[in-house]
Amino acid sequence: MRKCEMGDGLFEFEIECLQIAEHATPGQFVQVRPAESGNPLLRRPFSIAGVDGKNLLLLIKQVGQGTSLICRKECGEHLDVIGPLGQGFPVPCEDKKYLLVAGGYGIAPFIFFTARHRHAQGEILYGAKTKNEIKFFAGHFSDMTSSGWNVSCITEEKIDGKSGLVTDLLEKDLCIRSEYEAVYACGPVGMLRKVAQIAKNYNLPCLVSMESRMGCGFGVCLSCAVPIKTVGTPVYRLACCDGPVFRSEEINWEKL
Amino acid sequence: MRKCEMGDGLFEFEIECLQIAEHATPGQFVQVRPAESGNPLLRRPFSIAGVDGKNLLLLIKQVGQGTSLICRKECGEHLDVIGPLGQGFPVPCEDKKYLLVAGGYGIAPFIFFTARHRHAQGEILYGAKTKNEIKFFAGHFSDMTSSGWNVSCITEEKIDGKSGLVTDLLEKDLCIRSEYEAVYACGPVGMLRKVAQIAKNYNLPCLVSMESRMGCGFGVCLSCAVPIKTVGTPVYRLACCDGPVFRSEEINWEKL
Amino acid sequence: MTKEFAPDLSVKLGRLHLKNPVSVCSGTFGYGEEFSDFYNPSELGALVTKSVTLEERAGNPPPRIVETPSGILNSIGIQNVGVKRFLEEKVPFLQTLKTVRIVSVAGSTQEEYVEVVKMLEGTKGIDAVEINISCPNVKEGGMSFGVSAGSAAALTAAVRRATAMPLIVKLSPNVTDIVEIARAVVDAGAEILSLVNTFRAIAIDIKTRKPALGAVTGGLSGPAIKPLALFHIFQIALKMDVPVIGMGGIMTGDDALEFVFAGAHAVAVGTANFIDPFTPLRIIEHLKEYCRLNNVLKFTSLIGEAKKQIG
Amino acid sequence: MTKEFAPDLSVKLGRLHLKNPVSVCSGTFGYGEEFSDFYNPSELGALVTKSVTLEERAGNPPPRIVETPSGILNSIGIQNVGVKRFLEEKVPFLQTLKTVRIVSVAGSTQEEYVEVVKMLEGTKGIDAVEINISCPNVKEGGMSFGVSAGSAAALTAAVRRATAMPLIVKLSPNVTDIVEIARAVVDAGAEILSLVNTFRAIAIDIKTRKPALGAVTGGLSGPAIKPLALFHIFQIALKMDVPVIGMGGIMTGDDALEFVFAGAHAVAVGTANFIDPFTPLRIIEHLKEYCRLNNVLKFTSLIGEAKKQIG
Ligand SMILES: Cc1cc2nc3c(=O)[nH]c(=O)nc-3n(C[C@H](O)[C@H](O)[C@H](O)COP(=O)(O)OP(=O)(O)OC[C@H]3O[C@@H](n4cnc5c(N)ncnc54)[C@H](O)[C@@H]3O)c2cc1C
Ligand SMILES: Cc1cc2nc3c(=O)[nH]c(=O)nc-3n(C[C@H](O)[C@H](O)[C@H](O)COP(=O)(O)OP(=O)(O)OC[C@H]3O[C@@H](n4cnc5c(N)ncnc54)[C@H](O)[C@@H]3O)c2cc1C
Ligand SMILES: Cc1cc2nc3c(=O)[nH]c(=O)nc-3n(C[C@H](O)[C@H](O)[C@H](O)COP(=O)(O)O)c2cc1C
Ligand SMILES: Cc1cc2nc3c(=O)[nH]c(=O)nc-3n(C[C@H](O)[C@H](O)[C@H](O)COP(=O)(O)O)c2cc1C
Ligand code: FES
Ligand code: FES
Repeated sequence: MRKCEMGDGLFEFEIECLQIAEHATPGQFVQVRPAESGNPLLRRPFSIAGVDGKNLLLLIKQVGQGTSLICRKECGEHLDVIGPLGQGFPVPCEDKKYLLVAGGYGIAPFIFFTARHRHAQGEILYGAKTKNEIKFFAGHFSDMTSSGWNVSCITEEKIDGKSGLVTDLLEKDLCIRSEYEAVYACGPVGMLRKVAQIAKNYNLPCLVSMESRMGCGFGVCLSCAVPIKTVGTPVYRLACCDGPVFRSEEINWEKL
Repeated sequence: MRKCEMGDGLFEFEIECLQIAEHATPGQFVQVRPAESGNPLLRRPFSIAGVDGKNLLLLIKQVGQGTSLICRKECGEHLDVIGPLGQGFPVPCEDKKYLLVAGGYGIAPFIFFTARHRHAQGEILYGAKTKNEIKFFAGHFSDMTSSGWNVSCITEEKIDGKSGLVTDLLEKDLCIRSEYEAVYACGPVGMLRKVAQIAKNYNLPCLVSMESRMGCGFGVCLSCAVPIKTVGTPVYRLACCDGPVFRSEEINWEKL
Repeated sequence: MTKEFAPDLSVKLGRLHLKNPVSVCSGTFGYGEEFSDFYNPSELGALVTKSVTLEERAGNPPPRIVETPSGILNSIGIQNVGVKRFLEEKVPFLQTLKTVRIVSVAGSTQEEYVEVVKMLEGTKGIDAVEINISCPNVKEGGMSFGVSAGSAAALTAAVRRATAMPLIVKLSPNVTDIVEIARAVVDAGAEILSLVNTFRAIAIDIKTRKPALGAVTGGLSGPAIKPLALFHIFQIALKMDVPVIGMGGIMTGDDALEFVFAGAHAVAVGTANFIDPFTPLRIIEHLKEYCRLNNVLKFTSLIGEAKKQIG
Repeated sequence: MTKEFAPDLSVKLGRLHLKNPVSVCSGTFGYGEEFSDFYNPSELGALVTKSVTLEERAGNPPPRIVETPSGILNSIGIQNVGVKRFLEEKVPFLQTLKTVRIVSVAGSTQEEYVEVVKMLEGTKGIDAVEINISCPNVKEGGMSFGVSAGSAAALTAAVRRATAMPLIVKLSPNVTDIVEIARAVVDAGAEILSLVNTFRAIAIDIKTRKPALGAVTGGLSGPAIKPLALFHIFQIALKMDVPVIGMGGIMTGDDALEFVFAGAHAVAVGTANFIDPFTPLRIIEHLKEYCRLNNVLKFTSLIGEAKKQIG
């Protein structure tokens, strides 16, 4: 394993695992074990941010005990990883345009997506809290651009007097353009909810990658339930194996 | 904190703690916290092996989860230590001779004892499992010798065809010499039991440093009970505050 | 004796013959198929399915899982496909396995348990049923069947009449006196006991100041409960003579040995499956190795050693 | 409101007034004096002594303590100096303290409890008694007073008649229905409840294959039991209106807040005292800071928030 700190508690990990690298598709994730000793017990899910030969790329943001333990591991240490897990984003059609919307580390699956699908093209809208975050991803953004994807960023922190949310960008973009086949989104649930609403307003199909607490990651513990729109008794689908990517209109946003 | 690996899972730690270094006496111990996260929960007791200005010397042998975590700490890291705790060995009389018997890391309090009491003199008998262990302590042994203490070693592993237990040395020594004021011993309970027996046979006062599982180290949890010889209902004394050094004839060896 | 002798790990639990004493806990192994990406479940001594109810159940609202020190708290709410779909969709895979296949059954009323068991009766690929008596009892006002000797016995007796299959009853540890319940269900026809189910527990989310689980109350599992589970198993071993499948926080081979010494005839791995899906296989290997190193020819001679030693 | 306002941490538990809601658990703080090397116990909201019995007790044979995942298992056996020496040797120190001083009382028979309480009655330096009903009841054949509503109530009533002091009853969590016991002791005259005591548990030493504790069975404490303790406290908060001192695995200020939101009026620190003797003071600071950051003027407004929120 190799890691590199990008700053503000954000780390890039490169993990050698041919088995996973060979089979991974964008939108899928892996389960990483934070501690041998058992505190915390459970693995932590992270989107696959890319593959490079037999290596796997992950972007990990330190937010609690598990991610702190993972980020404290030393280069060269072994990382216990299970994957690839879940259903990723569908393969884009070559002649269609896509709108990818990401918030924070939600950019991870789209780094993989744009690297894998160089033939496709479209727009990437990225929202961050701080301008630092945008700097961290500068390299990835220029890779995306050279793969034919156009990147627009916005931050909650003011840059040159401008600030805002990625959903503001989305509204603006859809106001002037209408050639998209679909919107794909990954980020915090509040953002996803808003993206789903906006896409619906513009009558665009929308896929969202949902976060959920996961006990196992491979469909046996049934803890990663995502509420689904139904009439009558509630229905849940599993983020780890039915998702994490769902059609936004499937999801019962009110129960989240 | 600084540490140095002597080999075979044995480490020497130097910890800056003026407060403890100032007040420590040989035979006392400190309680070291192995993990912030709480697995294992309890502190681990270690004899004070010396003080050097504001520094504290510990010898720590890796035997389980707690000692492994402590020994894995990096130089410069902070070590959470409480002490000095317990009752140490009494100050020796200047014109008397003492016989110190140690097994394994049980040498620790005697390194401190002989450094502190340069005026006293006598014999040190040291028993080890392997010849490596003797090498590790070579420096300490030569310090002891120059403080006027005579050191004899024996190992369970054959060296030049000879091998044996430290209690064999003790028998032999007491056979030929009888000028000792007392025997002081520190090591595994099996060794202490035998030393106590031999000292009794030679009518010598004997002090032993007892190991016990410790919940707190400062007399409140009552978990470090050492059975005391009585008639009728059992009586216990606390290794952490009544001991760890006890008169051997006080102890109910059968209940250990 | 050579180092390479093969110890006999097999164990008899009533009418069930397990080739090794390692099973998996209901609700932590899906319906078996989910693990076939990792290994062939036929390597297990036995397996227990997720609890099956008469009707399909959607389960509880999320969050359904919270971590606590050395434990996890869950409130899945017996989400399952229902016995009909279970028979159609899940049993065919079980039929391909060469291990003891145990179906866990749950319900809100005695009638529901009986009906499910009747539907399972005679199905190829099912070797035994395990009755999960920790479900809330709708008729008795939400307390579970498993916390009163009377309702536990009545339920066991009713199921006993409904099936000729080997009958396992899974006990709840949330009781004052586990032996009282254990005696009642054995008298009512249980052939094997399995314990423990999870412990009632809650966690509070400091940020919202609310219970952290969507369903408020959950069940605690994992290493945190191991010493509690061992206590209950030891009580039964001291006072009764019934085969016991022990579970609760087993992560390693040494944990499994603790259960065996305490009196468990077999062990089941639960929460550990989520963390390292290969845990049951590692434990089988560890037990084999332990027997070899200690010249134990038959695993069964280790059962209840702690009891023997305190007389 | 300025950032520097001083929140009111005081809390009333029946007739007891605590200047802050942080106490320490019986058996984890000696008789108070042992901690004066670390800090002045007067800083605590209250303190509870080691349980005192009529006669001096030697305690159980070692080993008396074993570590388990996120927990410790103890079988001290109420080693204590007996009430006579307690009054002579320990009370003088208590008299110097400016905090609520609670004496924990234990016994093997109802008569023993009553006699100890009578001897404490009217002593300067004692503000309340806490009845530890988790001791084995010799007359009822070794089960503890605390696991049956009848014996718990009878004991409480007998002690109630023997003293005019504020009466706290400390509940055992090893019961099917904590609310049943809680109601019984409150009806019998308990003014305050404290819970939980330790959970019955064992550990097996793999090397000897025997129970790891000298006394075989012990009590589990520490972070492992926190979600279980919270469950019991929440049950009482939902169904009763009685002041509760909450304990079980509290290590941090956030842990303490969980107990408060679940319904505890005050909290007590136990096992954590062994690991970091300053834990209670850190928790007091944390609560103060939490109130400041959240503009909480009176700590008491936080009690039972989790209940309010689920309605
Ligand atoms: C499919 C999927 C893909 C993900 N991809 C990435 C990624 O590429 N990079 C990355 O940095 N993170 C990713 N995450 C999030 C990551 O898994 C969590 O940040 C991590 O599990 C937190 O663990 P922790 O122990 O550090 O925090 P904890 O101590 O467990 O929690 C810290 C805080 O985060 C909240 N939280 C924890 N886990 C979740 C969750 N799963 N959903 C919502 N809130 C939670 C807790 O309630 C708490 O408030 C992904 C999550 C999922 C489900
Ligand atoms: C007063 C005193 C002074 C000590 N001085 C030193 C010292 O100078 N250097 C040093 O290396 N060690 C010393 N020890 C021993 C040291 O405390 C233990 O080795 C350590 O606590 C083991 O912790 P662990 O988590 O690594 O092992 P664990 O995982 O806790 O245990 C490993 C094995 O050791 C046994 N064990 C653990 N603790 C004890 C104990 N206290 N007594 C007997 N058996 C035990 C366990 O049963 C187990 O078999 C001293 C102990 C005491 C009581
Ligand atoms: C996520 C989860 C789901 C569970 N579902 C069931 C179930 O459906 N039926 C059942 O009898 N037990 C169920 N259990 C309890 C386990 O079978 C087992 O008794 C308990 O978890 C203790 O073992 P462990 O600590 O090894 O997990 C479940 C446990 C977990 C963690
Ligand atoms: C070593 C030890 C000794 C204890 N002794 C007593 C006691 O004498 N009386 C009592 O009521 N509780 C006793 N307890 C229980 C504690 O008071 C407390 O209820 C329990 O440990 C749970 O809190 P914790 O997890 O914070 O330790 C003891 C606990 C420990 C760990
Ligand atoms: S995380 Fe276990 S089923 Fe999805
Ligand atoms: S270790 Fe706690 S009293 Fe001795």
